[in-house]
Amino acid sequence: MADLTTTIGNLKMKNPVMTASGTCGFGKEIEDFFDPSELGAIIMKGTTLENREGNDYPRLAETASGMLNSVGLQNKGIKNFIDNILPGIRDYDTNLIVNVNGSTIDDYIELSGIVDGLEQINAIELNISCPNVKMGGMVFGTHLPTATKVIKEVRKAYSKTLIVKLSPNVTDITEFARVAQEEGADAVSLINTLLGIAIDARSRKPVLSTITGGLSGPAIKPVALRMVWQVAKTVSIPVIGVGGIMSAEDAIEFFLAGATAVQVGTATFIEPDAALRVVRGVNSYLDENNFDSVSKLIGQLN
Amino acid sequence: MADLTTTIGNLKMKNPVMTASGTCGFGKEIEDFFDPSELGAIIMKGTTLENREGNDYPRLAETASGMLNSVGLQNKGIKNFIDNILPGIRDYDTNLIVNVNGSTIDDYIELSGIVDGLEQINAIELNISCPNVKMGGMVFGTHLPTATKVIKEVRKAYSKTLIVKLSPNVTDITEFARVAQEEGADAVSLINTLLGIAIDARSRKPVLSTITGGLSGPAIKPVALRMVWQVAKTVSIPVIGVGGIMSAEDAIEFFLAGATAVQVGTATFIEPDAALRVVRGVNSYLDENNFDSVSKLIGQLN
Amino acid sequence: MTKRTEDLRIVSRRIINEEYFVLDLKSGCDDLLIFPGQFVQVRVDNSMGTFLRRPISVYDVDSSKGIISLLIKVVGEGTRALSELGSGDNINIIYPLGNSFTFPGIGEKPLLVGGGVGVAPLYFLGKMIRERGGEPQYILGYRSENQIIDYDKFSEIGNVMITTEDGSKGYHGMVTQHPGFSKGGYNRIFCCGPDPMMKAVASLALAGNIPCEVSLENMMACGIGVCLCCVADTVNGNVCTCTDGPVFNTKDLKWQI
Amino acid sequence: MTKRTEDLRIVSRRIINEEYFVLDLKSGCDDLLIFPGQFVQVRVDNSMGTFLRRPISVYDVDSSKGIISLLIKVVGEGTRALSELGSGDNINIIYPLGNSFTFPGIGEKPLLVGGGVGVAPLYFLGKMIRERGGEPQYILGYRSENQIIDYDKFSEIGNVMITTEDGSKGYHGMVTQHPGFSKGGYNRIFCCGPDPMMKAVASLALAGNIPCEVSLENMMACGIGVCLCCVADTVNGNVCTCTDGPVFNTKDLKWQI
Ligand SMILES: Cc1cc2nc3c(=O)[nH]c(=O)nc-3n(C[C@H](O)[C@H](O)[C@H](O)COP(=O)(O)OP(=O)(O)OC[C@H]3O[C@@H](n4cnc5c(N)ncnc54)[C@H](O)[C@@H]3O)c2cc1C
Ligand SMILES: Cc1cc2nc3c(=O)[nH]c(=O)nc-3n(C[C@H](O)[C@H](O)[C@H](O)COP(=O)(O)OP(=O)(O)OC[C@H]3O[C@@H](n4cnc5c(N)ncnc54)[C@H](O)[C@@H]3O)c2cc1C
Ligand SMILES: Cc1cc2nc3c(=O)[nH]c(=O)nc-3n(C[C@H](O)[C@H](O)[C@H](O)COP(=O)(O)O)c2cc1C
Ligand SMILES: Cc1cc2nc3c(=O)[nH]c(=O)nc-3n(C[C@H](O)[C@H](O)[C@H](O)COP(=O)(O)O)c2cc1C
Ligand code: FES
Ligand code: FES
Repeated sequence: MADLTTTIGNLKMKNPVMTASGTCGFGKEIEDFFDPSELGAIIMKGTTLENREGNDYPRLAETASGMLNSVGLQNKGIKNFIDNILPGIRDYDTNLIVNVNGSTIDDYIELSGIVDGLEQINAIELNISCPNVKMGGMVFGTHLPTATKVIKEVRKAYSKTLIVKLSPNVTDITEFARVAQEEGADAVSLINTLLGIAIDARSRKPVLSTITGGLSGPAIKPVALRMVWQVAKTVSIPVIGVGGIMSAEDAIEFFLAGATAVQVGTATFIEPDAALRVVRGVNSYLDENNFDSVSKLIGQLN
Repeated sequence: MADLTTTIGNLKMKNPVMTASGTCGFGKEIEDFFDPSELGAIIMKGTTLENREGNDYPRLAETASGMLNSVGLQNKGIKNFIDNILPGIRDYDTNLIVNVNGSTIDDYIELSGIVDGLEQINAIELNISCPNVKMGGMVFGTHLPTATKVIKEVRKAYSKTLIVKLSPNVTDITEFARVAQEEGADAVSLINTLLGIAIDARSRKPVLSTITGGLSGPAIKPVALRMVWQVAKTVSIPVIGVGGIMSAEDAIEFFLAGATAVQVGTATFIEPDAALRVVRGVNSYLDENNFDSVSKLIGQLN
Repeated sequence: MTKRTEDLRIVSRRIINEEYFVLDLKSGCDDLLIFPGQFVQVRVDNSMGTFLRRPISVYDVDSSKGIISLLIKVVGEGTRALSELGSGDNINIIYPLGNSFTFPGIGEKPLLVGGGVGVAPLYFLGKMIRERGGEPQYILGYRSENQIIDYDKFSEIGNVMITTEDGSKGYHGMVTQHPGFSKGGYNRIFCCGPDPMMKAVASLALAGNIPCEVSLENMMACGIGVCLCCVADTVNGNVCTCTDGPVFNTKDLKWQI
Repeated sequence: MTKRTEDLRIVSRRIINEEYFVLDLKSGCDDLLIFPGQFVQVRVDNSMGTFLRRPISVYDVDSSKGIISLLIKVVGEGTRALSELGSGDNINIIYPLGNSFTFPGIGEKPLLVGGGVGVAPLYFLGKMIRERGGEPQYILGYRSENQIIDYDKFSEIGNVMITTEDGSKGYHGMVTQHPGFSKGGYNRIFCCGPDPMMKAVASLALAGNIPCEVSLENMMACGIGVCLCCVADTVNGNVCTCTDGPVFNTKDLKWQI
């Protein structure tokens, strides 16, 4: 059995596999299928200061080897999380990571500050790349000066491990990764969803209530791999790869491209234990190919 | 039978369906499967001033619902086209469009000037979005001032219908479309391929000799539809939609998103007569849904 | 029972007409505890264009034999691919999912109103009601006579009133126009069918002050409450149809009716 | 014959071992004019992960019956899906594609060297040579005895020399080490197999000044010369393996041998 332990900032993980935000609830929802403690970390669904109802139904469109969603950060707010959700998951033997969202820089700062005070939470993922909200979200992640500002401020407000989640809807994602590093982020995660549209030719209507949504799943894997590869060559902080990972083989590809850890997203919708399968498959791959640790794979593209 | 005729600049087309550059050779190659004259236009494979050998093999990676290519503009140059290819296709009863490429602005100008003198060619597609060449290509299409410059100069050198092909690898594609319109382009076509990578987990090697390549096929359709929709709302010149069109239904979606015409690319690799099937299917759709002309569909998203 | 992912063997495929078919699946679980209204998420392995699983209601359960039956209507690529499977093929499902209909109390007189493929969960519900001594009444609406699904099976359970849109069988019209509907004699309604039908039924139930539960068919990605794509707008805000539903009491739904 | 796209019915599926199988396809065309070395592009409809068609050589043709045979090795998802099809299923192919081996002249003594699934086009070639009075010699290399493909079929055509990597049958070693190779007695070589094997054969042919043709298995998207993805590096620059090949004279290839 190879060494799967991985470190991101101050986060010690038993393995480099996490759930992607918004695709695994708070871990609780998948307990019937496997023990969330078997993963390196659970990145929980996007959280905001206040309760949000998200966008109107329909929020989903199936596309070729992927899907569009326009959930729009539906969540009951940080207070509800602390009071009603955290107590039920605090005892997981894994890292719990809050995915932090806001409409304004002040929102981000305030929320990060609150989460900083939560003993059970060792890291946040700063989401400046949600394509499905009118205010904030992707706007922060596609405009360099704004991204710089929000990362700088959140870094001041948050003392533990800070992961910045980048948007792929930009000309040069390495600029954003570089800024994250310069502003003190401990890691970057990429990619969030690609902005897309689905149209129903029969009804001549957009499928989503919001018209545009975020594309995820295997369809985007080539783009995600490319961006991880570009970013890993640019920054020295760890890169967390996400986008279309369905299997251990996909995860290996991300490690080879330069990712230190990976997140499993949409795959969970099809196989609820997809993330666990990735952990096990990566382990087998390492054994079969005589690697004694997963770190030996990182960036090792021949 | 509905009216399928379509006009782009001075180009009169019997229907709004073209082949996408680099996916149908010069039309000749698919004659065994159908008569190229049945299409609105043939956009021929990327042409440069001089002979180019393109990139090394392997140039292809299959991906989920798509593929990456890194052909790199292999072609025998404009002189060979004029001397050896054009005579064999000049009699097609359709529009022949040259896809113009270069490494420098001067290349683009010179090539456009030469093509301007060719009686049988009524339009060019200015490709400033090829992701597979080191010099030129996508660099022109992802940097606004450079794009402006090359479009301006080519507009001076080329008197007939000028279509500018845009890259999707940008933060805001509408900026590029706006510039194309301002500089006198008659139409924009989008999207070219998304930059991506494929890695073989077994050999731990990139699949392509060039590492990165261009992603095409159904995987990218949601992104292409989104960009067509954004651009069609921004500019008043016609928008030509391309990206993942496999069927008439896909084409209809592009018309609804605002495209005046469409191009069929990768689909031809799977069904050599894919473009013809799109023509026929669009016609049936119009009849079944009581539209007397395809133009009535454009931008008609309910 | 806990939710699980399992490969089930198709032990029989029964074609009802060119649109509908029934698959009987043999579970490895010898103690199936599934309730009427619950559904499964079917993985479609034999179709290029189907990425997500497809939610399908449980049509019937034979716990003693470990058999789960699905009634499926071919509407698109996924259901078409499923229709091409046969006995002996495996099918991977996640089950059992969602909540279930509220079981009527003793002495309650349930009316089960279904339309098209929406009759699926109502068969299982009616069967359970009957097994516990209740007397379900059905009003089932179809486009036309040849669309009628398993009339005999339903008739074994309770009185079946049929409506067809073209009048080829039963009452000519919509379910809500059937005399059995206005005549009354029921004090609970369970309904599943196309949205307009459920809304019409719900609005009459509301007018008559009769409790009414409907089973929604919202589009789903995960079916297990993690994607938040399937939401229904309720008095409690947006809730997941796959976990808080698919069965809702219409008084909780913010429907424009 | 012109290239065409057609649905062909599988009239028989023959399993050779757990890796190899043969499909016999019935064409609607009653005058099959296909040459040895040509290939078909198979659409794989029953696999989620297969987007492009798969190039497969023509293993045999029975023109009078309109049958095209393919010998397929399961290596990945596409070929696995094809292996799950059976008699009566349809398969869509584009055919016939590519150039063909140069037919040896009267009196020429051809040596056909194949490795693994690369023996496929050599069966058809040998059969045609035999039908025209020639005497093909085969050296066929396999990993091991149980990998050997249709030994009897090949033996009907000409003398078959076998090599295995593990020595379980025939000569223990590589095809180029077989005594039949060094002994000579041939003045043309036709070769298809893994790249290292073809390079080894080509380099010996070159040394012996013997004309040698190889059939390349470059990755292909279209198979009809429109994508330019399948190029081979030749003395004439990059040319398409699908239209200018798959058969090349080794003297035209810029191989590092
Ligand atoms: C809880 C639940 C229970 C269901 N029970 C059954 C059942 O017992 N039997 C049965 O046959 N079907 C049932 N359905 C509907 C079934 O899930 C869809 O018909 C199926 O997903 C369509 O898949 P497809 O690939 O064939 O069609 P697609 O190609 O995906 O779609 C074809 C057309 O149907 C529409 N469509 C697809 N899914 C839905 C949906 N969920 N609601 C409305 N329109 C949709 C699409 O927009 C499209 O126009 C149920 C759905 C839910 C949510
Ligand atoms: C002209 C030509 C003729 C061929 N004739 C035959 C034949 O008669 N019988 C036969 O079984 N196969 C033949 N092949 C090879 C066959 O096309 C591949 O094995 C097949 O495409 C693999 O598909 P897959 O989906 O099963 O595997 P994939 O999942 O696509 O790939 C599995 C593994 O095989 C590798 N691979 C895939 N395609 C090729 C290729 N073309 N060359 C080298 N490696 C590849 C991949 O990189 C991967 O490692 C031929 C190929 C060509 C180009
Ligand atoms: C339904 C859905 C909801 C998502 N919600 C969030 C979110 O709240 N915060 C976030 O940072 N990313 C969110 N994402 C993006 C994913 O975390 C991930 O970046 C993306 O889906 C790509 O990975 P995948 O292809 O493995 O799904 C969401 C994705 C999906 C499909
Ligand atoms: C093999 C290949 C070669 C291509 N060559 C060119 C080219 O020379 N010039 C160009 O403008 N676009 C080229 N393209 C891009 C296509 O014209 C088209 O924009 C893209 O593939 C998206 O459409 P599709 O998904 O329908 O293929 C090429 C695409 C492929 C797959
Ligand atoms: S379908 Fe994913 S939450 Fe309901
Ligand atoms: S495979 Fe497309 S040109 Fe050869």
